[in-house]
Amino acid sequence: MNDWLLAPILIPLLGAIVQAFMGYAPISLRRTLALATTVLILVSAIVLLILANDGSYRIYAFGNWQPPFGIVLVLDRLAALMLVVTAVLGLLSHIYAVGGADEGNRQFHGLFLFQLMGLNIAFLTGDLFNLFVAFEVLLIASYGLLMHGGGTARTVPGLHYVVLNLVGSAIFLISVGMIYSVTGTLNMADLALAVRGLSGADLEIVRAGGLMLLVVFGLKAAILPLCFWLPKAYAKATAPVAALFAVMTKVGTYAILRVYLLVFGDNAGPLANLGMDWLFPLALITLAMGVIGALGAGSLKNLVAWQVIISVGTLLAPVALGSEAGLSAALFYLLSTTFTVGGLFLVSDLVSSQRGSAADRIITAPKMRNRTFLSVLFLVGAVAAAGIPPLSGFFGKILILQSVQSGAEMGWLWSVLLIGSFLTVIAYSRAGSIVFWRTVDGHLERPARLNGRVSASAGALIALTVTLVVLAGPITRYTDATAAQLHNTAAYTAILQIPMVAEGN
Amino acid sequence: MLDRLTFPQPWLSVLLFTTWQFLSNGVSGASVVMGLVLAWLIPQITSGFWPERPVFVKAWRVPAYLLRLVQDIIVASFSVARLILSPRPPRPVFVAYPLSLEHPLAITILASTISLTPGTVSADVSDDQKTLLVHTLDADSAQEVIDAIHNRYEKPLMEMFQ
Amino acid sequence: MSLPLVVFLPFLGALAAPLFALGGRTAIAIASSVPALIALAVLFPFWETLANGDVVVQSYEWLPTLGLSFSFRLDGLSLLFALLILLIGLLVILYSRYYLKSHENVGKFYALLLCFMGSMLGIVMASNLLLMMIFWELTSLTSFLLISFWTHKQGARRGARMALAVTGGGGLALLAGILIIGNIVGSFELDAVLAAGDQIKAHAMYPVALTLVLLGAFTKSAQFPFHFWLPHAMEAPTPISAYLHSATMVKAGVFLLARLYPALAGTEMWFYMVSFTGMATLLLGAYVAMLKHDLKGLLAYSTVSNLGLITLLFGMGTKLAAIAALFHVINHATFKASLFMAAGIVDHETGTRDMRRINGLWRYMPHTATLAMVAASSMAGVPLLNGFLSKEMFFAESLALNLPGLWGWLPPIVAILAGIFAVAYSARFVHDVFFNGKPVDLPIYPPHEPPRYMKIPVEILVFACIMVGVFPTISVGPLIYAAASATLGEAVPDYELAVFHGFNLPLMMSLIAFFGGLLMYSQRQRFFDFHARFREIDEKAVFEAVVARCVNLANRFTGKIESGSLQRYAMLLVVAVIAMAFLPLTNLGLYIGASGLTPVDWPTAIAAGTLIVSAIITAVMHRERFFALVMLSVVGLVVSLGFARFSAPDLAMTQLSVEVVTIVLLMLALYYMPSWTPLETTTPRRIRDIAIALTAGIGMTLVTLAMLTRPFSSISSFFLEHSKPHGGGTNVVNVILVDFRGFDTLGEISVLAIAALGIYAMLKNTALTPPSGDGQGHPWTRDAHPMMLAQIARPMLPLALMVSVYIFLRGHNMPGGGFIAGLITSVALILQYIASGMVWTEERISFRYHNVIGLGLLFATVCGAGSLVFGYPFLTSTFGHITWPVVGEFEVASAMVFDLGVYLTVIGATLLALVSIGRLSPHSAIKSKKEPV
Amino acid sequence: MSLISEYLVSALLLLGGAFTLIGALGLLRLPDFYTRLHAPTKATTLGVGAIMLSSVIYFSNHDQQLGFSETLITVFLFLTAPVSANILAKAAMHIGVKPVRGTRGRPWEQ
Amino acid sequence: MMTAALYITIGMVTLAAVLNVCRLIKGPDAPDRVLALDTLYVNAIALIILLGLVLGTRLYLEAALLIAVMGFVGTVAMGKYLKRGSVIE
Amino acid sequence: MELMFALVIGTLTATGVYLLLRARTFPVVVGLTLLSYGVNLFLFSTGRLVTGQQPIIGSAEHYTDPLPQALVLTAIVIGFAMTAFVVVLSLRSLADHDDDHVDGRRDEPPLREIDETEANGQ
Repeated sequence: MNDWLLAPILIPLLGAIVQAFMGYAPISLRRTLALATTVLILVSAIVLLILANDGSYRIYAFGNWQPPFGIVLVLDRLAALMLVVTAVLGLLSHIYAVGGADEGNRQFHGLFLFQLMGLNIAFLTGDLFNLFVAFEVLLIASYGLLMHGGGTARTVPGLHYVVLNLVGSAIFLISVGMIYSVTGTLNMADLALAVRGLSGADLEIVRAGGLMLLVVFGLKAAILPLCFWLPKAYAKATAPVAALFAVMTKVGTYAILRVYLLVFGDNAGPLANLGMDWLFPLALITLAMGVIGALGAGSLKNLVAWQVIISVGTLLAPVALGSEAGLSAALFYLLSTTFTVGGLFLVSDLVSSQRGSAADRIITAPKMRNRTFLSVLFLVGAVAAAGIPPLSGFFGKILILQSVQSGAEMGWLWSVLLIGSFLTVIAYSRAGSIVFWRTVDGHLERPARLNGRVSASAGALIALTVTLVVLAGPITRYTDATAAQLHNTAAYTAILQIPMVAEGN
Repeated sequence: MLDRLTFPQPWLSVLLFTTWQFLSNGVSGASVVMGLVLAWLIPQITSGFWPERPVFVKAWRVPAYLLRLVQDIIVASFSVARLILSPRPPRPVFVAYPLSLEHPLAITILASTISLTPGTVSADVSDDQKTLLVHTLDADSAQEVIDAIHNRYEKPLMEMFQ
Repeated sequence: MSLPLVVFLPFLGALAAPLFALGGRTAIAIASSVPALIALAVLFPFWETLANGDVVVQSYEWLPTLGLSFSFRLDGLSLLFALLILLIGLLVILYSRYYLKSHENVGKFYALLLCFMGSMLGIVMASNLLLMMIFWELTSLTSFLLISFWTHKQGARRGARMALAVTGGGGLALLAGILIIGNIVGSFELDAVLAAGDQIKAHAMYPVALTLVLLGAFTKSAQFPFHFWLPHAMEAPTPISAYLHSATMVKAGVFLLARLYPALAGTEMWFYMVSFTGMATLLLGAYVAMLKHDLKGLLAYSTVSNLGLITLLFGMGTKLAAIAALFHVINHATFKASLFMAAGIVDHETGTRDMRRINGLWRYMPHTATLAMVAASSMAGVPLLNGFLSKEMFFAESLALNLPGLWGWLPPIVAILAGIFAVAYSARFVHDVFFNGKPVDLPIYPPHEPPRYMKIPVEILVFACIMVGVFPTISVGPLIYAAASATLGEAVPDYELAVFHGFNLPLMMSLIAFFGGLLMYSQRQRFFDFHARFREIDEKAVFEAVVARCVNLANRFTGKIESGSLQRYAMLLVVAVIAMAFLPLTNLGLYIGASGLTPVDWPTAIAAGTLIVSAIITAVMHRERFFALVMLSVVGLVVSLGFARFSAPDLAMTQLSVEVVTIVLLMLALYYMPSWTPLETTTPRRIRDIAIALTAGIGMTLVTLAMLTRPFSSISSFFLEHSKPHGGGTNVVNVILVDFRGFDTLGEISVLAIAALGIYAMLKNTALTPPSGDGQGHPWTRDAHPMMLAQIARPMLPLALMVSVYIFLRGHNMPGGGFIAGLITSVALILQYIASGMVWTEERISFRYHNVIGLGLLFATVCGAGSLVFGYPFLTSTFGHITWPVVGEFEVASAMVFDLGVYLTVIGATLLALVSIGRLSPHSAIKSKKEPV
Repeated sequence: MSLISEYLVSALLLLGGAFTLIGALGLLRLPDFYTRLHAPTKATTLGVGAIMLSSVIYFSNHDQQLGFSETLITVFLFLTAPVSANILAKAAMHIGVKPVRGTRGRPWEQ
Repeated sequence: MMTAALYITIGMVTLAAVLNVCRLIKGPDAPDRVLALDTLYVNAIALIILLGLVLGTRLYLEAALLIAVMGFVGTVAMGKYLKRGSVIE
Repeated sequence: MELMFALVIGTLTATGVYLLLRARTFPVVVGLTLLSYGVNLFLFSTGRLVTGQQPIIGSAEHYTDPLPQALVLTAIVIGFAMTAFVVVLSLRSLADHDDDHVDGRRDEPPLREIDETEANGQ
């Protein structure tokens, strides 16, 4: 029992409560407190990462109830990794938001912190229903954030996002019900044990439930054909929100990793590797669709939004194949793509702010004021995103390519991924050269100089891709260990035996 | 809001205290203490929502009124039941009843009474609170209805409130 | 550490370059040459070792999972290329100092140039294929940025993008090839790969790997049919063309052929693919070069042709051919770089590169002309110049190639033809530019000799041409030997670098080529005329058109699929679920489990029937919105009755309260909306939707049936056992909510809170004008606050509060609890809003709902955290029995505080949401006639 | 449970059921909205009242504990039914729901 | 005997509810529907009390109480919507 | 009984899905509500249908499974919050587009413009 596990949840919660109280406090105070909260979240996430790095599972049983009866938080390497990714992305987007995007309504910081809380719960929880609750927390906060900011452009995509996710929640509940009705338990470790011996009608019910759950996670992760809500919604969102949302699709991926490796993993008997035969082709088609979308994108944000879809496909393909090397590769790629996409959203926004009415559309416009700075950021981001050397996206991709070494899967994955990369390069080079280089002498009012906070946070996010390359060694060691840990489900299910604090009440 | 240790609406407090005893399914030490606390606390909170307090002049008439009401309700129900079951079509009439009462609460009580009793429903109160529109399910004439309401209900109410 | 230093120094220099740019062109040129000089100094001591054919490898671990390491290798081959890169690089740096104008972004130029230099060094010195791959793509990238250095020029941007697309794309193919090779060998280290040549060639994947690697090499080295990007890369500043697109980067492809020679070469496949590609490129390049009027275009195509020559040599597969190839790499680099620089000078001094306009420059710049003429002679293969030597070797090799039958004639003929063309275009370069009459309409007139220092690089290169041409053995002999031994990976055969080998067939071929070329040049107008019959294809435009077409197609495809139609997306989602669940459910079929069906009781059945009918009517009549709403309330009511019927009093109560609040909410919304839904969807569409809906419904029915009839056991006996003794409450559902699964509840109230805050935020600046009537011709009444309602609402508030206190307090033991109590309180307050209006009610509420929400969450959290103080986990509850005088014994549970948090949050959230909607119309659209009474 | 109270409970139940049913019948049969308004306010309310009374008696006997929760429900119903009727009547008059032919007097249009 | 009476009553109330639903569906005007819904709420109260009697438990009474409160608010809100449009203003 | 219950859930799902696929926000919201009723009933029924076994210790001899009830309670509350949000969002959409179509409907300027100049040369 380690109280640190609580920190990434309680800190944002308390921070958000404080924000709720401070509706009319001066904005500087609210900003300071909100940022302090985010920093603390990052600190706690790092502590957890250090804790998790010893390879053991740490659990936190709420209310001192023995799992599977109570809700437990489970910290392992994967959870810790996701926490850190979220915290870093969250902090940098938050700093960017403090640069001015948070103005306009007083709930922004509260919603932002709630969003982080929901994400953190989702990553830590070891209970299927609690995962549902976590999803809802992060979704409702994301709805609020998505609608943040003025203008009418985001209403309809927001509505689509919300309605689809509501349906998704309903499906989630149905699947949980189906699974519970057979297994009689909700704890994931317990579920993993319970599904092993199923047969007959029980088996079919759980199989149907499990597959429906895959649809839900697929919706969150935005795989084809459930991804179409994403591009417009993300492209229209306020930049720091869109940047934070870079991690939202990863939640779906995380859930797939967690549930399908643990509950429907190799040991699940007839249910082993449930749905993965669906997932692989879908992931590839998603990737292809993303590339087509990126190629046809009419604005930078739209392009980046499609990049999100590309990364989802890239990420899920090796996950579906399920090898340890593939998982490790996927996790490395996840790190890279999350930061890159987040950074690109911010850069696109900065570009947009300097081009007057042309905004971030890929058309000729007057020259930007901070063109050099922005073009360098965009270049680095684009290189990382398209997966060309020497940045992290490239490493993610070759790790993924290398993890599949034989069979028809290799042919498909390799060709789709490589051709996809090629077309992405074309898309980015076209967009970049038009936006940054093809300028006209317009009579644009001289746009404001970028302020330090937005430049620093966008720059830092983009720079993370370089950091990932430099630290590629240690990071891949970590992801290797994570993949190995994910495959060793016996260690996870052993958490059911962990003793509670002495019976006190 | 909680600056006074008084009972701003004594009648309400009594009502609340009694209700609490009902809810607690029997009078006990705990229910009395809790009832007292609530009977004090709730009116403190809600007094603002009930700005004009009813002034019962002759409170002892309330039980008699209620009794008559219950009696009428039962009778009313039977007569309406008979009407519903009989094949004869009803003879409805809209009656504009001239109000003597002035206090809104009194008017409301009267209107409610009318609605609960034989074949009449108070459909509306005029804007100037001088007339009550009553729909009667089955009546011979409007005047008959007006007289009945006036004698049976409005008079006792006037005595209670004025 | 010294080898990585060589590679990374230029990158460091690149970082510093913008700083030095502040000091002007000279400062930055000097600063930029420092890394190259240091690198040369670092390499110098290795010569002793390398000359013997030894190899130096320095390796540092980087990404072991991937097999990627920082390993660098210096052998003859890499040294040869490294020297080329560094030396020509230095000359280009010097040359650029004068070429660039002072207002140009020299910082960017030198930074990119140094980046390129580093990347190129990385390619040639990497000892790990993946590492090489990284540098490989880096050169594509830097080349992209350098070509488009003059970003304002459309041609530059397009040329750059095309170059990036072709070379970058080829790079991806190469990557795949390398990964396959690494997979076969089990390592990416060059040592291992080179040693595993037989293994690779025997492997089933060899053809794939070879094709992919060659794709990479050919795109980079502008081999047919990928050659088209190179001429358009000439939009770059001329020093860049000289450096990247003739001397170094385009040589990366042939370097790769050399590097992997032991691993991949020697098969028939290699022979045919490489040599035929080389031949085609050789001829095509030479032919087109002849026809170009653009000075740099001529040089570009001649570069293509020369690259084809080198490729062809490598493709021949003989050792001597490989040596010849290496030799020609050096020679081509020297003469072509000098020619480019000369062309740059001409361009710089005349302002144009059109050979139809620049004539007779000999008179204006004799010095430059001399240099250019020497270099061009070398290109043409005039004896005593280096070009002659390697061409001679090439002729010899083309003869030595033993192809069966008539095919045997092909290489020599191609060689001679190419030689003829080479002489012709070299002659054209010299004669058209420096003689041939007078200049025509030059933008800058009269031209002058360039600054002194601008000519130095050219002079050095031309000097090198002569030195090598005259003293080949002394000047480059050892280097070639070292490179050859590194390339071949085994003993180097005997060969002789000599100016004169005697009167033999190759010399004859040279002579034929020389005179043939001159003849051809004299007849050039015929060629031009012949060529003019064909429409010239502008590859750049074609490329752009193809890209634009792709973008357009992608755009339209995306627009079609991502249509922005929620109906489509929702349909896809539902269909996806159905598709996923279909198979298991078909397997399941109409399954009735072991528990069997329990008998139906009629009231329940009738209620169920009512529900079904109501639900169907809601769906059928949905266009009449208010009706649908009423039917929806019926559904909700029956559902909550159902909960009560099947032993769930808590659920019944919750469902009911929520339903009423939802209905109120929907009515609030309906006020602003049309009260009718127009009929929009077509009948087939509706039938489709009905089919989908029915399938979903049937699926759910089957699942439910199967689930309900199978025997069941769950973890819940634990809850039933521990609820009273350890949870302190007899209402197990409530104990689960506040204790066993209290964390869910915390999340749940967070959701409520967030929703309310989100709603508030979303509506903050929204204003809606409500319709003035109900859509059926009735204007709204002015009676906003009916008297009776207002009067009754007042006593309802204290009563309802009382009831909610009651429900709240008993929640732990009996049906009830904070959530329901909170909803009762909210509804009582909502009643006040309905009865007396917003203004009246808010005057009487002294708190902000935000704070209530915050307080609620705070209570719940603090209550949960309280147990931390005592060393128990979050949300551990405790309870005790306290006996007070009069009151008697009663129970106090910490969970109550948690529940209080729930209570407050629910009130705050519900009211905040509803009131936010109520506030939507800034002033009530229809004036009410009086204040509430 | 004593026999008398059992009889009483049964009688009250049947009475309540009957009234409820009659109320519903009225709602269905009566000719116009205004006449239908009478059915629930009286018959049904009373029906529920009777059923609740039976519940009070039953549980007082059964659990030996006086149960007044039901009374509270009844009070609530009696308090609210007229208001509901009033609001609905106002709404109907506002919308212009026509009374059945033969109705004397006219609804208001305020 | 009481059991018999109970079931007869349940039958009658259920029937009443069905009749109410018929009126609800029939309309013809919106107030008719709301009236029927209101009556349905009252029937539901009766049903819940009867259920409590059948099961011999008082646990469901509060649900009935809640229906009384909530049903009223629902009806009032609908009534107000019909004539005023804006429920909360 | 079980069959009946299953049919109820099936109907709620079917009607919910049908309304979900309509083109206006209001029916969609109603559909979502119906769907969530169905889902709640389904989740509830995972504890099986029993009469008079309310999970209040001391009120009966056997108790039904309390866990699904607790889950449904949570689901109801969350569903309520979500419905409220989507209702408000549809209002916002109405305010922004003067139309309650789910896709906003007011023709927006085309999102992407293919740049003819870049494509066809200047």
